[in-house]
Amino acid sequence: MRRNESLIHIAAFLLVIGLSAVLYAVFTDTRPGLKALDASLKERVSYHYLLKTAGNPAQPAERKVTVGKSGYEDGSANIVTAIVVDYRALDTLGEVLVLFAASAGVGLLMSKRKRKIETEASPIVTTAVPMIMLFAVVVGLYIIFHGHLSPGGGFPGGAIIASAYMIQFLAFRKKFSGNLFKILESLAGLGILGMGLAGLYTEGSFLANFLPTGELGAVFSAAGIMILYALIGIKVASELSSIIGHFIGEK
Amino acid sequence: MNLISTGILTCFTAGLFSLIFLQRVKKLQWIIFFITALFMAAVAYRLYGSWQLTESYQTGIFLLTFHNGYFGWIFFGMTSIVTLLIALFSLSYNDKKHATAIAPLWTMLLGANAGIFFAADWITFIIAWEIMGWTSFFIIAHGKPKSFKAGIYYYSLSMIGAVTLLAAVFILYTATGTMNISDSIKALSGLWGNRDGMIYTVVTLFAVTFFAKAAIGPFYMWPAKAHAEAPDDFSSFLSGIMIKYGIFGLLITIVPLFRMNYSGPVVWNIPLALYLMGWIGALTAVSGTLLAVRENDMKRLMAFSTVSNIGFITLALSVNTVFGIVAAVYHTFNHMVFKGTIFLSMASVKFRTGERDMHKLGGIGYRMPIAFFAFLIGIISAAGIPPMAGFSSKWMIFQSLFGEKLLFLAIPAFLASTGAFLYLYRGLHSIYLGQLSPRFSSIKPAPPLQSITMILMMLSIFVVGAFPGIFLTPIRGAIAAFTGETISAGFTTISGVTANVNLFMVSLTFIGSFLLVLFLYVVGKKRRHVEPLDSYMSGEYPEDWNMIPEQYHYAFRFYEPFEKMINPTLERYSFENWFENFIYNTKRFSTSLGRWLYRQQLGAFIVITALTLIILTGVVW
Amino acid sequence: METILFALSGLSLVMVGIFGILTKKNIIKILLGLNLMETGINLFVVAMGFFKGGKTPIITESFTASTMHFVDPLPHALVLTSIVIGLGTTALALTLTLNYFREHKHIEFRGDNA
Amino acid sequence: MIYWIAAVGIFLFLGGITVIFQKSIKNAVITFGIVSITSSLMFAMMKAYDVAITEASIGAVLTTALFFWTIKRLEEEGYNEKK
Amino acid sequence: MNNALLLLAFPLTAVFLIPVGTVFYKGFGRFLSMLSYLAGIVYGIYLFPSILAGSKTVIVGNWAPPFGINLFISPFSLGLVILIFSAAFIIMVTDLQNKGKSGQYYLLYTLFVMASAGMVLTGDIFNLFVFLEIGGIASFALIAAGASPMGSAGSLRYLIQAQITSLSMLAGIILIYSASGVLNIAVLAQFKTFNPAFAFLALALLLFPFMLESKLFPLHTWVGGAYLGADHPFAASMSGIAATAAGAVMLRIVLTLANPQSGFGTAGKSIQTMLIILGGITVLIGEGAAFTEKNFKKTLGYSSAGQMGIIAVGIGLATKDALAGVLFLILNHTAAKILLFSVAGLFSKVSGKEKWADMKGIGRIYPLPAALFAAGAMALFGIPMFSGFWGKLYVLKSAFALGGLAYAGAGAILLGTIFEGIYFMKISHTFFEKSDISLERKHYPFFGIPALFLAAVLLAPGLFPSILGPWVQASVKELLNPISGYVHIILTSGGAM
Repeated sequence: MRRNESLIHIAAFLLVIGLSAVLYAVFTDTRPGLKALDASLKERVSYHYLLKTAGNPAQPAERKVTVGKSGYEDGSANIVTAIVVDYRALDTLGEVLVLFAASAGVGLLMSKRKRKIETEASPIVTTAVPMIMLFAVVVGLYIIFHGHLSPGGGFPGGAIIASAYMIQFLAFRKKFSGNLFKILESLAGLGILGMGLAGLYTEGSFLANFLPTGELGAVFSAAGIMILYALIGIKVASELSSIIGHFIGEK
Repeated sequence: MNLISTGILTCFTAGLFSLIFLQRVKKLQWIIFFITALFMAAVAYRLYGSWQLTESYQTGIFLLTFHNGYFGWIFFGMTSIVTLLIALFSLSYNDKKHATAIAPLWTMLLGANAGIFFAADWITFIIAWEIMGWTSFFIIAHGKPKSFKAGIYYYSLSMIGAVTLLAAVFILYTATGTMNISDSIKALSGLWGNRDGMIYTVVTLFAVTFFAKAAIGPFYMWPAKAHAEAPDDFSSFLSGIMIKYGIFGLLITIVPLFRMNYSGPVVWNIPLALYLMGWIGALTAVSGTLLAVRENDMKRLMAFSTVSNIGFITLALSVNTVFGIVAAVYHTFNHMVFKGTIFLSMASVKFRTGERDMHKLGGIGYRMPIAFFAFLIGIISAAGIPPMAGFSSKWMIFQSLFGEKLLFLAIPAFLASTGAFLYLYRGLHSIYLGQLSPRFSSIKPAPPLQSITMILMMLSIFVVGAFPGIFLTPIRGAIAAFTGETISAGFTTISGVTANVNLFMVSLTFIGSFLLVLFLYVVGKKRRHVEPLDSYMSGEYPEDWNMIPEQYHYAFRFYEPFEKMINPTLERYSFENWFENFIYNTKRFSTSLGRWLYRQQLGAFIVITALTLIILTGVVW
Repeated sequence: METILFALSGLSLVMVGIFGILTKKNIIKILLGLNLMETGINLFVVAMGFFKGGKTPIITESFTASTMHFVDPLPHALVLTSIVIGLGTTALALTLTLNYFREHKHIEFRGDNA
Repeated sequence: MIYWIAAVGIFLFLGGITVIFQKSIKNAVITFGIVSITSSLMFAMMKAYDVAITEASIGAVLTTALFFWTIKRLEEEGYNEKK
Repeated sequence: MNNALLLLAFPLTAVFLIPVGTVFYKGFGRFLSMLSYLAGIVYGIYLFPSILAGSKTVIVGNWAPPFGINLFISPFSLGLVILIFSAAFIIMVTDLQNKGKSGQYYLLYTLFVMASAGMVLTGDIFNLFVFLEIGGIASFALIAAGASPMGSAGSLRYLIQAQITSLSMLAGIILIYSASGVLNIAVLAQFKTFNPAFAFLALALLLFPFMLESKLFPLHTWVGGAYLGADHPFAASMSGIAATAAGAVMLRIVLTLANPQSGFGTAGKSIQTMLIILGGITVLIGEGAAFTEKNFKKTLGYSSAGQMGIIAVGIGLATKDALAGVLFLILNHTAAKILLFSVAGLFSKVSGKEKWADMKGIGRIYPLPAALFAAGAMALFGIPMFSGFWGKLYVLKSAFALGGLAYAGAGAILLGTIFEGIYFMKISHTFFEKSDISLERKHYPFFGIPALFLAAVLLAPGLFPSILGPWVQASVKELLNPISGYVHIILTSGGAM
């Protein structure tokens, strides 16, 4: 087996070198025509996202975006959240479905856990864990609800809440109740779908942001985005917790 | 009222109807089959004369057209008459004990049969060809494992044929732009001289298709397997009619192609390709005869005799003269009749005895006289002895060879035709003559319906033998409509190249001499009846040579010295093992390739290498 | 120059990930290589949107079309999705590894199994 | 600024190499955790703070945790590396 | 027209309702998912006449295409979506082992179907990536959820290869974005020219996952393990639904995104030549492997690899006839594969055997399914009176017309047909052989009608190809002139339409 092993190593090494050589040749190709990194910010779609002129891109050259002014086409100060939730909302819907599929898949395939050794967690851990959980949940909620102002949003917030749920498994070995998360998941999902259909019937296209956008930079500025991102946060949190539950929970 | 398509449609609907609804009632299926055969014969009768009848249907971007050409009509007329007789035979053959479930498929096959002969454009021809392919596979394989092996062997050859047909048709279509058969062949012949390479590829592709179906050249092996294992009444259809599709194919593609403004290399003023085909035909004829002589199973023996007769027909086609074509078509029709008779008589023998190996039979003639006479007339016609029809067509084939002074081709032809006596007599002697073995002493003669068919067949051989005009006039008319020239032949006389013969006189002389011999026989002295197994064993007992009595029965190794002589050569050059280990190699190759591709830990290796290579070729391009 | 450096480090991680997948037999190691590849690709995607001296795409003070100098926010949105996809696939793959171990009693990926 | 990027880039590359060539899978998972946190740092250097937080919370924490739990479950069911 | 998005919204509602539903009533998952497919079919057919008149674009989130995501509802994509939904519906109906399946199985299955439909409709390359991922994850889980012990190995193998190719797609997307600044197919379809080498790299990276999904030559090693693991219904959907969606996306990328006027210039042409070569090799490898395969599901799996090879050659040729042939072949392949897999499912459930050689003589006890298997097999390898024949005929017609490399492609297809013909006939005959198999005949109510319907779907376009005429003409016209059709409708429609 030895000789075969080193043969594969050399072949893999040569392959990696060959692949990077080919990529190098492509990126340094001098023939005319656009290459990687040729589109400056001005030519990119995100130029209009930044200037919030995606609705009607033909804008006078000198466009001014002022904090606190209302009436922009999208209320969120954090442009990444604007893109994730408002401009390219279908991607995020797809994203949520990916996690949904993953947690359903894990639920379907994962077998029950038979833990042989029984060790009780030390008192330090059992007292410290609830405090950390509280702190983690607060941080998670903060990140979710300030998604449109500060970096972060539904995904990291949900993950932090899920890790809060994870910690309690280290200390208390509680039974993992699958149904709670299932119901939470589908309710949040139905909420997102409801928002989407509401957008379809009020604004005329699926997942359109029908709520007022408020002034730029204010806490309650982008109402539609806040609600949607909160629902996504809950969904992500419940899905990750159910995955965690399947991995280390004991039926 | 477009007759052809209604005919074909009735065949298919009847076949499907009886396939789906009449699984339980086999008898009814056979009656439906007989009625359809009758209907198709009536269609053939009604179609005579209306040569402009074309029916076309627009499907997608292709136009499916049927055309009642004189040429297609004579083939269809001939085949539907013979099929009608075979259908009559199968009605009685398939009683409670022997019934097989193939009637519905056979009815559909009749539809495909009509489709092939009346197709005016290549797409209809391909459709009919492939339907004929799969229906005949299921009939030959009809549920028995042994016949399944033969069926798969036959089907792989016919798949190769169908695929080469598709390729040839599309190359032809791109070159000539028309899907109509006759126009495309005419347009293709117009390209002689400037696009010879393409024409030769088309010719080879067509040749593979039609050689595979007609068991010419390298494909000589499948008839022995398929005819022997097929249901007995179907083998006569298979050997009589289905093998002629290949000949019909050659007639409508390769033969006209080389007749029109051919400007390629010529050997003894015959196009090189046709000369090669001639040699292939001659070799098939010789190898068919040699293999037939060695056979101990009666149906395999007759299958090889079909291969040898097909070799004759290709030989006649390759002479590239109108006389040769008429001879070929005439021999095809004769072969249909006498080979049908022989197979039917063998079928009725098997119907009664259930035996297929000749050394287990013997003296059946006493018990089944009509089957014996049918077999006798059939092999006389097959051997080409005067009073029967076979003589005139074989005579014409030899005349066409002499006409073109193709002596080197004539020699194997003579060898094959004289060799025919060997295996034909072996068949007659082992099955019908000799002493009746005790096992079959109480068998009843062939059932009435089967005997009627056999008598009708015998009559037709006699009548055509005496008056060749019955077949020749329509054939000459069709060939004239097809190629513009014709040969001079009266109702009973054929004027060949070196001589002409009045067949009526010939058959009269033979009948006269036969009566004379009969008279002497009746007057002659008494004869003693000898038990077949009562042969001298010079004091030894067969059992201690672990031989059963049947084995040293004289029919067991009829031509042993002859076999010893030709066996080694046949073993070495047989295409069969070449084809067998070709399939074995491809199987081994693809499994090992699959396993090697698979041994890669998880295919990721191949995925990444593929990514790099594809991008690399893209960049370099 | 910075963008190219970021992109190069991303691609180097991808190459290491590919090398890991190809040479290793242990499934966990292969999955680690796969995750390395994913992190590398994510770095490469964000690097493609990076402009020298650009600020994070969050509007904190007013700006005009000519004075603004942001990093391209769209690759960030794409990477957000791609990270979560990576997590989903890894979770599923690890469950499959557990089942694989239960069936084959080893987690070496030898060619002889199915 | 460029030196910082180069340094973190090389650290990432070396981390990746060590993950691949580790003997025991536990060490490999730990090194992978380190590599993924440094990648979150690199996201931050690229001014992609959203992505940095997500990578940190999902990429680093949860993926590494999943890997650990699988190894733990494998050991519970009788897998041991030495064999 | 924006509510055309309901096509995706129906399965979505089903997906979100299933977890809640299964808590109360076990069989809720199966019922709800079938209801959503039925709704999708009915809605699709309701839309079809108006779409035949003119394709429509659906804006998501009220942002016009280059900034937002758009779905493109055209005769081609709508026709395939209806095909996918009806395929899923029939597979669910003919699924015989549906007792033990949990709500999560149906949730994953509906996600898989929705993702395939989404892939066909979407007009944005990153959205395509997301749908590909959803479909991917759902199929990894469903392959492993099959009853067979080898499921997890096959699924792991498939997962790793699928992840590598989908990461390559992500790299392709970001390269295209960094060079053009746009993610929308319509805008890219008439963009300034890219550097030729870069264009080919980006296109190849974009195409790899779909070549893997449609089992083309270098990326086909996962087929064996995946089909061994998956249970019969999902194996049927992998051949029927996933391969159709992958073929449709390849058509969209090769013909619309990389059309000659687009920035990709000649890269599209060289990708087409690559597809012809790889398609030809796939036909040979697929049919060769199926020729020697003993396990029933793997044989059908490799044969669908062969079929996808022919479709890839058809896409590579990209002439009017070839594309009409490809559409016929896609329809024929989906319907025939579902029929074959449902019969295979019935026979292995009844006889308890995995290899087709051990099921000798089962046709005498179940004549209808065995006859339908023979019909489906014949439809697949192109026996005349089925639609597969016309599909293969059109592809061969344009292959021979183009000459040169296309000859090799046509030769490979023909050689593949020989192998295919032989092993399919072998299998369908073993069902009818006399053997001492002794099984009592159980009656399966839900098997007869859908199987007969599938046989009718195979036979009807064969006998009367003009039935599909309007759909095929409109789709081919749409695919062959992307600028005046696809791009014009999406970019000029501007706001909500």
